[in-house]
Amino acid sequence: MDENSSARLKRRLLGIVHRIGLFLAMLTICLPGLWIVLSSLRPTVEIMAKPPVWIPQEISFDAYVSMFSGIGKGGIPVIEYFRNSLIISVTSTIIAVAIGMAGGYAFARYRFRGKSSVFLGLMLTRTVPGIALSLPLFFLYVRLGIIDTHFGLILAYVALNVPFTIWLIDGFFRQVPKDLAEAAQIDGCTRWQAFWQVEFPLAGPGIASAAIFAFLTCWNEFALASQLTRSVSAKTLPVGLLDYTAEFTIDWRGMCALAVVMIIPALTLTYIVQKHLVGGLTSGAVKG
Amino acid sequence: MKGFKPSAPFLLLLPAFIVLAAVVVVPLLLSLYSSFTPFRLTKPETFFVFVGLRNYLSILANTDFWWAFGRTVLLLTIALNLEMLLGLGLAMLVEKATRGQRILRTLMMFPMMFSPILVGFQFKFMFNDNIGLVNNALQSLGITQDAIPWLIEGHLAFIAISIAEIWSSTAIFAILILAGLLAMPKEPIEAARVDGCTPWQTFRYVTWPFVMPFAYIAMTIRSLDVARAYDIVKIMTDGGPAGRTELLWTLVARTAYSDGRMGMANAMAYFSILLSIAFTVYFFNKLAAARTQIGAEW
Amino acid sequence: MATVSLKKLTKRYGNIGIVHGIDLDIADREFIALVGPSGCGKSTTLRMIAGLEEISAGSIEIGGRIVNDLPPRSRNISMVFQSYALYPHMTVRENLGFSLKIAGAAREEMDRRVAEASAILGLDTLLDRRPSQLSGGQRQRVAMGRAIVRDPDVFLFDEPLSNLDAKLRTQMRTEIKKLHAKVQSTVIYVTHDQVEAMTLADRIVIMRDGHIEQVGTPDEVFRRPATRFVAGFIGSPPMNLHEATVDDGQLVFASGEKLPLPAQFKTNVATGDRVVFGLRPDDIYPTGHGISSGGVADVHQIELPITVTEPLGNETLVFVEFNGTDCVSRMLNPRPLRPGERVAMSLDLSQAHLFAAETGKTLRS
Amino acid sequence: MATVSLKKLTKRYGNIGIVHGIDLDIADREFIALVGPSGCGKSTTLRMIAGLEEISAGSIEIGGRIVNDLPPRSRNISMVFQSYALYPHMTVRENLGFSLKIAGAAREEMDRRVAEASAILGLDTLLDRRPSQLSGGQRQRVAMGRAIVRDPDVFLFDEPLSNLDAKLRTQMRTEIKKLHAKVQSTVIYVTHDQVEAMTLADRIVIMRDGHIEQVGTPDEVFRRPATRFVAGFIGSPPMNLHEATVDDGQLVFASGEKLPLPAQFKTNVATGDRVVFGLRPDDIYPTGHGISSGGVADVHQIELPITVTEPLGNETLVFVEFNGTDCVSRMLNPRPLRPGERVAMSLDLSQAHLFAAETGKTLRS
Amino acid sequence: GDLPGKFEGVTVDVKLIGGQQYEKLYERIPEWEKATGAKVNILTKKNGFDIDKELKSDIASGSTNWCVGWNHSSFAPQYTGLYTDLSKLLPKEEIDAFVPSTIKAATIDGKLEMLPRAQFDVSALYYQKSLYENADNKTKFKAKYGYDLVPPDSWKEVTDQAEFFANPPNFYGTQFAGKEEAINGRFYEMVVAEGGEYLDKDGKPVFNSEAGIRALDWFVNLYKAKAVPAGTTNYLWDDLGQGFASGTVAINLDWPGWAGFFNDPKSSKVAGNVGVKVAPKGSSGKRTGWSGFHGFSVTENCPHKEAAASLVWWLTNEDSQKLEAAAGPLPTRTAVWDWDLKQAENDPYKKEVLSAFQEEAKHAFAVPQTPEWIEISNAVYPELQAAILGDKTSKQALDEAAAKATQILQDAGKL
Ligand SMILES: Nc1ncnc2c1ncn2[C@@H]1O[C@H](COP(=O)(O)OP(=O)(O)OP(=O)(O)O)[C@@H](O)[C@H]1O
Ligand SMILES: Nc1ncnc2c1ncn2[C@@H]1O[C@H](COP(=O)(O)OP(=O)(O)OP(=O)(O)O)[C@@H](O)[C@H]1O
Ligand SMILES: [Mg+2]
Ligand SMILES: [Mg+2]
Repeated sequence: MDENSSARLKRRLLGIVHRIGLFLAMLTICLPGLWIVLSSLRPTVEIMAKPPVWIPQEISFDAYVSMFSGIGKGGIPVIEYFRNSLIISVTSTIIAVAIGMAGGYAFARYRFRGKSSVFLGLMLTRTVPGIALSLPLFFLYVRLGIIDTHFGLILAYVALNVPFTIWLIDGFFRQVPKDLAEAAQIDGCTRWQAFWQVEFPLAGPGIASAAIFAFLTCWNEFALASQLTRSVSAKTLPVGLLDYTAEFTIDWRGMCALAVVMIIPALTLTYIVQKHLVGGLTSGAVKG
Repeated sequence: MKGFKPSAPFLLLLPAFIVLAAVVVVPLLLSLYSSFTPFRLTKPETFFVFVGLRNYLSILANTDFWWAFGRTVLLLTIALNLEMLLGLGLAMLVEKATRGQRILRTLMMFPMMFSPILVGFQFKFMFNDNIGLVNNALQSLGITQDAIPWLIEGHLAFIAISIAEIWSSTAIFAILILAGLLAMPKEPIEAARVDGCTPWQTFRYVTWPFVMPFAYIAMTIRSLDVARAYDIVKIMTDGGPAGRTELLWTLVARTAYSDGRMGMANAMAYFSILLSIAFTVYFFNKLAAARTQIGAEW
Repeated sequence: MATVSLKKLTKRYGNIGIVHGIDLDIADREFIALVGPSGCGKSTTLRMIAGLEEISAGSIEIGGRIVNDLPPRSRNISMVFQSYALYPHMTVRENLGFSLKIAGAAREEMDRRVAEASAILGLDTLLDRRPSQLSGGQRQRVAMGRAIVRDPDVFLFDEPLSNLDAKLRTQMRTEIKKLHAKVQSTVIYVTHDQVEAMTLADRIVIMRDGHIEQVGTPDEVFRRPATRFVAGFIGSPPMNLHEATVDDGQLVFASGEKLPLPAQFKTNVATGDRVVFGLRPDDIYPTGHGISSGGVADVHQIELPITVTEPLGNETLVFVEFNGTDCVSRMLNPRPLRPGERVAMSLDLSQAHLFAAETGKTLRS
Repeated sequence: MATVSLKKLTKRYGNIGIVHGIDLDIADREFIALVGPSGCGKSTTLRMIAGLEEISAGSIEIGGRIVNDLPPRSRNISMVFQSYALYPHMTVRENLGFSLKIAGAAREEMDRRVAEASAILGLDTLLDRRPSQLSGGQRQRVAMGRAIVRDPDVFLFDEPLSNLDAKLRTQMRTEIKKLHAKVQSTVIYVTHDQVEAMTLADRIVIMRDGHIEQVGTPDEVFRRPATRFVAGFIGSPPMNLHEATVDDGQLVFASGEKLPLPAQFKTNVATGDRVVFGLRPDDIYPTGHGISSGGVADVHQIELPITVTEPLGNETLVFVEFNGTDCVSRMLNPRPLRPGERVAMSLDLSQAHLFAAETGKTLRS
Repeated sequence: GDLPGKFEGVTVDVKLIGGQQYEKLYERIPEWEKATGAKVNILTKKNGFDIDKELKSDIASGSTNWCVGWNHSSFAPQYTGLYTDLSKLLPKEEIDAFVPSTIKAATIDGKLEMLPRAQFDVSALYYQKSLYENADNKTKFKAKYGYDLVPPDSWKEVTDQAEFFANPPNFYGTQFAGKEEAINGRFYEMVVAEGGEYLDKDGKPVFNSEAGIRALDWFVNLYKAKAVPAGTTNYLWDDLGQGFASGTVAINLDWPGWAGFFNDPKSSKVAGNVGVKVAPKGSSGKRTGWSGFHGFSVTENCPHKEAAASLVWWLTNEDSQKLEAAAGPLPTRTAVWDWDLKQAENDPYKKEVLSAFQEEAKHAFAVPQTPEWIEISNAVYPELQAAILGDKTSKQALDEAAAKATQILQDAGKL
């Protein structure tokens, strides 16, 4: 019938519009990134050309080669930076998410006095701009002797992310029907077991997104890292990016190459973690 | 303390309290104190000179500061709202996709993986009036023959900064909102469809109320997570030229480290905290309201 | 004009077939009860009609219009979901009024209708609560109310009264009847309550494993079940069913017990046929416990041992041993009966049923 | 040892009282059915016993031990939630086995019990599905299964069979009975199905608005309802209730119609008392439609007009006009009756009830 | 006398500038360790601005007991009291081996706070040669301005030629750094070339003089005439370098570090077409010559000053400077200059570059030695930008800038 075919047509059209929209969105998202990838492979003369050279004439991996080659040959201690970044980001993400889960759970599942003020208060600790924080923190770290250490940065990043993860994870625990934890308790679980066996898996998407968020924040954080680290034993990749800037020059191609090196693991990790972002987890659980 | 049995929520929140106290509260008190001194980085002895409210008073009279303040509010407002809208749209586009969800989601988060520093450089190059990608493209396409001074002209610079900021941070909204979309129950949507809702109405009356809390959480997070914006602006224009894009953060950072006037910078920072607190409390109230609406208790 | 007609309607989830090409024509304003065992595909069928579930094959017509590809909102239906599917973020009032609001109804009209529905459903004092603050039955009533505030072409009810108490359910039944009389809608009503099905429906559709077993008026499905399955499914307590072999005008059971072949089946079976003999609990009673049946009784007397009695207040179930298993008889106010006691029972064979053992089809001509 | 005793058990949400200090002593191994209108506080009571809902006042003892502040897991109960509350991320098998896994049961023990429960519930083919892939009734069965794999001190069932078809429900009823006979648990069973309550329960508790109206055996609550409310609530179709004034050994109804005062109440009322007269549908029948009642009948003949008949398959409801309203009579196989036809009806006044109009309390001594 | 000396068992904590071009030099550190028996512990390696931040934080928190720090002539005056006098730790003849003007610039309040390394920075004029060889250009220019088109020797000529060559948005006459210390430095040298002073001998800001206004007008007029890229006020060094390398700028005053970059076909479109010339004169006849240099300093709180000084010497000695100079940067030791020029004999471009910069080095002058220099820069540059962009007149802008600078100096107790 007419109506049906027009409905079908409309649906197909909407599907196409959706795909086009998606394509355009992804294009805008990815183009600047691809430009960076491309820049890392092209000689500067082509990147900064006027009139512009749209189609790469010459592709080379020089920037990568020299990045990994020895000191003095254009190399920077990527491996060390990479190691630092990975250790710091992963550890602090795990800790921040763990603390976030504990806190988020407390907010989502318990009633206690001053709950909203504490909740708000947590976030207010993050209203302090990094500037007002970084120097006193530096003082403190110098006194404690944890300047330029992994531990120091991990601690700072945990504090940085905890309010966010708590807020986020709280929101997702609230979406898990209370009945399920109750059922688990009836089934003989302690609150802890009920949490791990039932609520945690169901809040998965939220926790995954919080983890991704926390991880990428740490992975890219610059201001504190540049203040609290000084040598290759603790410097992270974003700080390392500035190795490509000298007093008067910046080696844009090298920077892009390092950026690519930075992005690939982040992309991989994100890809792994995002598989927990699934919908409809709680469907079928409760009636009404 | 014998017989003291701490409650479960207290224990659960304890780690958070400890970390925050160590890393945030102590430094915070230090910097609060220093805002009442003429503390200069290169003259440590000034840390112990107490000048009361002098820094604050001089800020009150500093028109540059207030311009920067206003501009910051404007940027936050515009950028946050646009990011939320775009993030929402992006999240919905991705959620609707039937194939390649994983790839799409990962791509969607692509900009989050760019260090803000890099984003700053990237957009600075792109918006370069002479050899920048944007002008090159516009000129190649014959849209304009002028070299548009993106980072110079006040409004354009503001736009350029906003674009960089939005590009780099929309993904955060998208991912948080997407997670919210995934977590919401599907039955009410079906009910709404049967009740005669168009897709738009379904979104407006059912989906949105559910996603709203997540949007507000994302808003709060973003409004506070200014480090990103700072790094970007710092590299793109550093508040210039002629202070046309000066934001609170660039002003404070320059005062603190370049000028080394830490006491003054901290005083400014505390003013900007007021701004952040206002934003946070505002979003918190919105969040609380949205929560009561979906029947979650406080 | 809201006939509903299903043509070879099929639903598969991946490889699992759920609904296997059912055909059903529902007249305008007809009230259809859809019954069947748990998991047989009732909800799935309703959801396909509503447009919530894509159909794998076949077609659906509403009011003569094929709606296969139309979104739910273009089908003008209202539905009570088995899982309620209330809007948790809206108050009861808003839940009830939502569809009207969407349709752009005037404020007063909306208030009037919501008030009407909430009065019928006894929700007046709960209008400002949210679903999370309601009891199970109250939620179900809200779900019901959400459907009945509208005047759709077709009502789809998926077990709308299952969580209500008997009294309220009786009341609601009456209200649904009134509603159906008033609005010109076609109704498809899924229920497990046979009283509901019997009293409300013009026709009953019995489903089983994604197939339709029988469609007929309440009386038809009760008195002339088309298959052994329907016979066993409709009626509570269920019909007594026993396998037997036909042997020269007699039914011979596994236990060796014998019954005369009921007169009405004489011509339809031959010696050696394997059949299933069915008799409703109402048609077995202690001899002398007089029931003056309306029809011509063809009573067979037999003495059987009592195994257990089950008083239900206003009636009693008496279980007797026949063919090695329990056979239930239902009666009002029997005299006290002791287990083990042998009682003379009357079997009204004029009311008996026979089905082919192989196919389960009725042997009635 | 699992007596359950509720002492002045009270629940308030903010200012709203939900359960108003109920007292109830349940013996070990007793099977209690909890019935009452929708929203009266049944689920809340169960949830308080389970430890899921904080109690506002009063106390709960299980097995002689006050459990007010114990967490659910220390109470050794199992519960079927009205909302099912299945674990959506686990398969049916895992759902069923979860409590055993938590208790640290051995693999084989677990498999055995799960297999047992799933066989009883007909879930065998569904063991590897997730709850979201089940029909409503199947979900409910999983919820049921989750409770019965265990051997708790107390079973709490919150409308566990409401979404099952009649046949399955009958079957499940038998299984529950068997289960109760086998495991040594106390059972509290919320249901809206009176057949369930009547057949399963040792005692029935009737709740209303957070109060207990009556506690008694099925027979007691059916035959000797303590209040007008119970009388109207228990029995389906419900008891016919009509207000009347006592006048010199007669009951005078608003319509002017009169009935003799039933003998058993003669001494308990005086002229001028305002009472409510109650008679079950089974105790009104067309004269001659013989029911040989077990008791001594005190039959009053009266001619009344038929308003409507409602055939239910195995029985028929006949509505007659009395005292200006419908009065229902229930009978098996009546002869065809036309609306408007005046029929001689017999009222068995020996089965009649009288309640004080003011308090609703029974006037039986 | 006996450098590098023996410091068995001593550990020297150092803070170095990071960046690949400096790594070559750091490869010499192990040699020093071997020679002296001491250990070098690198605490920090980061870019110059971040080291500056870090040093300030160190001063503020009193954690200054490390030994050797990277330093820069523009930053050095800020670190009052941080660094010790190297002239007391090293033999005089070693110090005399440096170009005297640099040693003078490295001496703050009478203390030699750092030893300059081969990272001497002063700007010379780069230009596209082909533009000046084009006959068409020559005749047209002559017709318009009345003198021959040759690489400019005065800033007035730069203005003429820049306007002449400009063809926005595809081609620009020249460009200048437009923000932060960069523009303030350029302005500063222009004030000097115009015969003015930035700070007078009492340290009072006087750049809002006639000369100052003339200096600023030079920037303003070029901008107005669209002879510079519209975005120039947002440019920093890298933008300038990339701009010139992209071949869209005719004349570019820039640092020696770019010389190789500009002439490398891999990075520059003007490779082979680059001319280098000493910076032009201002109206006073003085050439611009704002200069700076990297160096290494030893802290006052260093526990092993001798060893630290030895390391600093090692990193700036003749061998080290040769090593660095070979890669392009300008040396600060007289002997290395000679060596450098000899090396370049077979490379005409390099020779042209070196002679231009050697000539330029003679006119070089450092920034005013006040700890507030950076802070003043930060206060002044927005005003300069405001004038260039036309928000204010040059006079207004400079008056305000001077007022702010005065305020800063007063606050610091300097006036
Ligand atoms: N959060 C709440 N706030 C206020 N009232 C509530 C809340 N939750 C439940 N109630 C009320 O408490 C009463 C008892 O609820 P409960 O669930 O115990 O009823 P129920 O007897 O189980 O009814 P049903 O048979 O409908 O399930 C209901 O009237 C309900 O509206
Ligand atoms: N996503 C799914 N994948 C596979 N099978 C499914 C899925 N959803 C439902 N089913 C199956 O489809 C069948 C029909 O389900 P439906 O909900 O229509 O049953 P129903 O007749 O409404 O039963 P009930 O009376 O229990 O509600 C059930 O056997 C169920 O297990
Ligand atoms: Mg169903
Ligand atoms: Mg309930």
